[in-house]
Amino acid sequence: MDDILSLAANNLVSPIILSFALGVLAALARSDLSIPEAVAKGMSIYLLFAIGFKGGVSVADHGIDGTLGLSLLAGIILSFALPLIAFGLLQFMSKLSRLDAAAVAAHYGSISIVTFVAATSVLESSGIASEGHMVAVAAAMEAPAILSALWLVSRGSSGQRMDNDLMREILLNGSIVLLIGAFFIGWATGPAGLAEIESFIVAPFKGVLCLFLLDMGLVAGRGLREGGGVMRPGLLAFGVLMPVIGSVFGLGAGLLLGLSTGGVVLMMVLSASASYIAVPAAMRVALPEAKPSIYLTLSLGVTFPFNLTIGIPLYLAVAQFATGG
Amino acid sequence: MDDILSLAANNLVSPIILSFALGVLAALARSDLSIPEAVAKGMSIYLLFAIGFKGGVSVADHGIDGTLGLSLLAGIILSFALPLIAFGLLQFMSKLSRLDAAAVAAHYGSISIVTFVAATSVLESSGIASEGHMVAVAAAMEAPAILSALWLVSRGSSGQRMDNDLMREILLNGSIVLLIGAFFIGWATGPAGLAEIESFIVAPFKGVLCLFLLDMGLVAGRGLREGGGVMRPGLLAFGVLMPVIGSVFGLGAGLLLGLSTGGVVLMMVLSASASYIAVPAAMRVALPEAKPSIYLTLSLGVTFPFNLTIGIPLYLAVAQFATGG
Amino acid sequence: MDDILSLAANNLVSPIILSFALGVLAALARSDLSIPEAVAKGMSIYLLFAIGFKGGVSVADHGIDGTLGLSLLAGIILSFALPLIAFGLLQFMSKLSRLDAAAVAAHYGSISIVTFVAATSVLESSGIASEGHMVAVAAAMEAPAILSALWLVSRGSSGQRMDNDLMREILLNGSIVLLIGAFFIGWATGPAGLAEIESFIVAPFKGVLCLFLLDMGLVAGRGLREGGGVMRPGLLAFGVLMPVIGSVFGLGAGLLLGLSTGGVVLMMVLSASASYIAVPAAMRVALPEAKPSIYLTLSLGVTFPFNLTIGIPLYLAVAQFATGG
Amino acid sequence: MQTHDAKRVEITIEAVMQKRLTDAIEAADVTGYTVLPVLGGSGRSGGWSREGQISRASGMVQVICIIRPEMVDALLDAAFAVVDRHIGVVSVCDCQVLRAERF
Amino acid sequence: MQTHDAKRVEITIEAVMQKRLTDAIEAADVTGYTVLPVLGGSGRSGGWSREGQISRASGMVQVICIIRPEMVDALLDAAFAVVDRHIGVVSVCDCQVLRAERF
Amino acid sequence: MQTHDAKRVEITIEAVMQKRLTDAIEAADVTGYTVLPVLGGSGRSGGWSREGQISRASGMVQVICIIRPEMVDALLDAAFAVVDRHIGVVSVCDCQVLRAERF
Ligand SMILES: Nc1ncnc2c1ncn2[C@@H]1O[C@H](COP(=O)(O)O)[C@@H](O)[C@H]1O
Ligand SMILES: Nc1ncnc2c1ncn2[C@@H]1O[C@H](COP(=O)(O)O)[C@@H](O)[C@H]1O
Ligand SMILES: Nc1ncnc2c1ncn2[C@@H]1O[C@H](COP(=O)(O)O)[C@@H](O)[C@H]1O
Ligand code: NA
Ligand code: NA
Ligand code: NA
Repeated sequence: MDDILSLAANNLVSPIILSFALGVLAALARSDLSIPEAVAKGMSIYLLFAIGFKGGVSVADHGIDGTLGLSLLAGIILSFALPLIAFGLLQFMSKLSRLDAAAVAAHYGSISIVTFVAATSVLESSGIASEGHMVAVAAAMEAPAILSALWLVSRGSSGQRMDNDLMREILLNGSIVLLIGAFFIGWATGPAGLAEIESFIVAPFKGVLCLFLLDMGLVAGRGLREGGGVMRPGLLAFGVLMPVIGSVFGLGAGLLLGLSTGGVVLMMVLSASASYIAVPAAMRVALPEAKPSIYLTLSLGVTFPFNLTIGIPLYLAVAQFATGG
Repeated sequence: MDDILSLAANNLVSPIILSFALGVLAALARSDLSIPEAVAKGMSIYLLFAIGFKGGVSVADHGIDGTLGLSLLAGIILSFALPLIAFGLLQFMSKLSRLDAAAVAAHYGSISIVTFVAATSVLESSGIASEGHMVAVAAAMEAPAILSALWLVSRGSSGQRMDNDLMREILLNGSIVLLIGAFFIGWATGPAGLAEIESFIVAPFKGVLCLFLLDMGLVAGRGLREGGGVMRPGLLAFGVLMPVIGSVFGLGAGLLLGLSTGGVVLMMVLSASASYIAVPAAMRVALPEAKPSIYLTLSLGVTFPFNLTIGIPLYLAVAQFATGG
Repeated sequence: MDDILSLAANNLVSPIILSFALGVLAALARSDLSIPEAVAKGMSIYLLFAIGFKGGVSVADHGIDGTLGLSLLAGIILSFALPLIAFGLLQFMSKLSRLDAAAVAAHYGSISIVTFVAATSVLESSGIASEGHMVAVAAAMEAPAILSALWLVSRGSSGQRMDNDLMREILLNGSIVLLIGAFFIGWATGPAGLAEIESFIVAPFKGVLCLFLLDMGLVAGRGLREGGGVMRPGLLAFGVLMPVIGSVFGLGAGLLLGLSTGGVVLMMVLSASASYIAVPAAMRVALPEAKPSIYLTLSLGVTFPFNLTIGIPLYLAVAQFATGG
Repeated sequence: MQTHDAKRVEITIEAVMQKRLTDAIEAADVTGYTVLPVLGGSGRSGGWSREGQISRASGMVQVICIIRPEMVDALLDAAFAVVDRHIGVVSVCDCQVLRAERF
Repeated sequence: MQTHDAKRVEITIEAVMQKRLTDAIEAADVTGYTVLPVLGGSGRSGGWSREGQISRASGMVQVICIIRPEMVDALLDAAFAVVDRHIGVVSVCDCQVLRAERF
Repeated sequence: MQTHDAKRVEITIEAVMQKRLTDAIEAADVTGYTVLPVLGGSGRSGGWSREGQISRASGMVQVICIIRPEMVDALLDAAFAVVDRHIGVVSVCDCQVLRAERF
């Protein structure tokens, strides 16, 4: 218990978390501090490329794990299933319309790659190894949740919400393609490839993550300032409860699959985290009547900071306890 | 004396200065070389974050210095006072209107953070230590000069120029918030935090500074090409004389406070340098009738290059002589 | 022969080539993956600055080579002459109008700096030295080809296509100025200057090149998707044959000049590569009726990938054979 | 200089819908359009600004079509089918163009 | 398709004044506007271009409001109070809009 | 509020031609213009988008001039001389402006 607290405390004073906090505070104070959109997108491309590449190299290094296929399958099932739980919970805890509830649910089935990146960086600092192919699991979990949510909506109404264009957009959205592509590049080039570009994708990684989280903090803070009004207590509670519930499912899946301690942590983090890029874009196309102020504020303003500060150390402690690692 | 000259010569062939010169030449030759606005802003965010963070770490490292509070106070007083001197000098040396003179004066009371960054980088190369908290002094000196200038104007006319919105904008402008925020993050996480992101904020620092100065050179060169016409001899002389006068006040303050040699240099540099970001923005809001072609050309086209090339080595030599260091 | 194949194979699984391939695939699959224009331009500025600087440092290091002047002259002659060959070949192999053929020819006389950069990075990995001043040759070869092409057009019609403005734009275009400027900065500051900014311009270089080639792949892929229709077999064959022919001229020049093995490779690469930045821009001004879909698709969609994957290892093998190095 | 009557249609719409809108426009035989970036805005669904975005979701663009007057109805019908359930504004004004052969 | 008469007001103004202008617009009960980025321009106070800027100072933006004709005067008064001492241009043209219920 | 009749000329043209166009405009004694960035578009010479560009070649910009009605012909002649062989669109519409002394 002491360990958890000290890890949590340690985590809280890391430059990464403090950069996020700085962003939130600056936005709440209405500072005009902002990171240009192009630079923020450039940093996210860097982070996706680096995390995918390193995952691939680790697979090349340790040989392909028997659990890869099963992990992918587990991830896909979780991504399909978690929105149903989220939806049920929302109908119980909040007064959201069916449409808004489905849109929110989609976000919680999908994943936040930055939360994943932050977790790998905590694992690294703690010297805990994890399966490189978890990166592929992350990519696999991005999309299925959207289908679940659209199914939830279509049960209620008529109206075809999904077309082939949208399906292609979701499956081939930039972050999935980059993550998977970099994963294969890392896999194909292996440690020799890593050696070539190590001083670009490994050494500065944490620093870029700091600036990226500064930007996320700015965006989250602005969201809270403007959309904070819609955050009824029930919704707020959902934003904290749902990741914990998700993490329990992730824990179960990780243990069933026999993943390493680090792998279990990452599976918990993926299940616990909520999307704020791919899913919102899909929702604007498929469910334009659902309110972004609700799903974005919840995902980015509540769940993301919760996971970043309390969630990750908590999941790590639980995973260590459960795997005895 | 030889030492000064050789240091100045050394300084002049550094990649940093030459990059600035390249930018000026390219702009004067009307090359279409340009750095995208977003990238330039991204680099300035990087530089502010890095310089603030390192300042904070140095405070964490060496303990909080008794001079912190007094240094801040001295900085604030200098920032309030220097515009009055600049204003008097301008009325004597130039034919600027009261309004234009006040606007120019505001720039010279405030500071140029890139000049500060260039100076720290010269100190580092020369192995001279300085107080980490000078970063906080830099932040504190950004704004007061604006108030002095508005006071100078309001004495002459009626018309309320300052409102609460503007006050908040000035005090919470992005660069102040980022500098101070990064300073506190560095302070909180200390050397351990630095170790985590060192290869991002320390190793590539000088290289980024080169590209950033290339951009500054491009902007300054364009300014000289277009606004050079307004540069009467009196104004030009002011642009070189005022930083020297400012540096003398900085020297006095630094010696009174008992700062280290490096600290005295930085105090001189802050006093000598002129703003070209925060103050121009505030002037556009509060004194829209003042001509940007005058204050920007003077600050960015004359004083900035003077400080970068001759000023910094000069202030360093004087400070070494004065502190015996 | 085995060596060539294994080098080619090795080259093909490098992160650099695979990143390019990822970009092409993503674009062909209509993924929305894209790199912001500002970030791509920022990376190209970084690459130009780094390659120019390193070239200059190498000249400072090894002393100025007697071949510098002659190499520049050879480069300029090649750039003037290759369009004539390309134009003749096009009239023979394709049904392009005189205007389109001249526009395409201009691209093949000029150079692709990224192909040059990729070649230096292959040389480095293979531990083969080259003359630092080849960077200056690259810059010198950018523009003359444009004049040849305009001359080819004006022979056919009346109409003055070149004016002073255009001439200045071509000679002072951003990439030439930056390349040459960084070359001189590197030369002036030498190894000491390099040491100061090494961890910015050397260590992360290959990684940045990966992301830049990812972007080039995206652009080339989009070009192929949209402009692929115009690619008749004759044109396609030209896009592969012309670089090989160019490389033979480059080989001859390199041997005549007595360049090192690495220098010969770079001379071949410059002659073989086709412009896709400076020349297209000049064509839009001077020959607006020429179709960008033809010259851009050919240069970026056919010749660039050919050089990147097959060309560079081929030229290297030939140069090693010819110089006995 | 000889000019011709035309209409200028300006459609402000979410960036995620841009491709769908321009596809619909092209299907309605409109031969040209220009897309402008939008920095921010405000409407019934509240305010937004590009610097407050983390993704392409909820950013907007402005699509401008200069068309012959007799094409306006076809264009508006096509645009409306796409814009319908989505936020955004469509406005039309009279203008004159040079080079009518161009569109 | 059914359209409604409206006015399109276009205000080109310094970026530092954007927030003040949109606040004033909102205070005048205008329910919607769109902000476009501006790359550069020229006027009585000389030329400028975004690539020549090092800060948000002296960059400009364009604010576009589509409003009911009877609201024009209130909007212009509100805008003028902000723009008055500052550089910039305000123009108004007639247009038609779809979906009048939207604004 | 007192307004004055004016014309709003909108020229969509390749970015490489921008400087030549604005030089020509200024030579025709037009005292002000604003340049907007363009994200993409489509016309007789096909579609393009800024994310598909690797260079400034083939990107476009939009130049907007608000001028006195009697200046339109001079402006159009000057613009046409530049735009002539190049791709792009020129349109003109009526508008009202505040502060006529400004232009
Ligand atoms: N009356 C208007 N004038 C100009 N732009 C508008 C107007 N109403 C809405 N918009 C734009 O359309 C977006 C969505 O508007 P709405 O559908 O009303 O939320 C806003 O963010 C503005 O960019
Ligand atoms: N007549 C005009 N047409 C279009 N834009 C203009 C005009 N006059 C001024 N502008 C814009 O407003 C800015 C400031 O103009 P000014 O106040 O005349 O210096 C210029 O940089 C242009 O962007
Ligand atoms: N009818 C039109 N309406 C709006 N923009 C147009 C139109 N026609 C052409 N454009 C713009 O002008 C560019 C070149 O057109 P074009 O010369 O027809 O190839 C296109 O990419 C569009 O950005
Ligand atoms: Na999840
Ligand atoms: Na100062
Ligand atoms: Na060539």
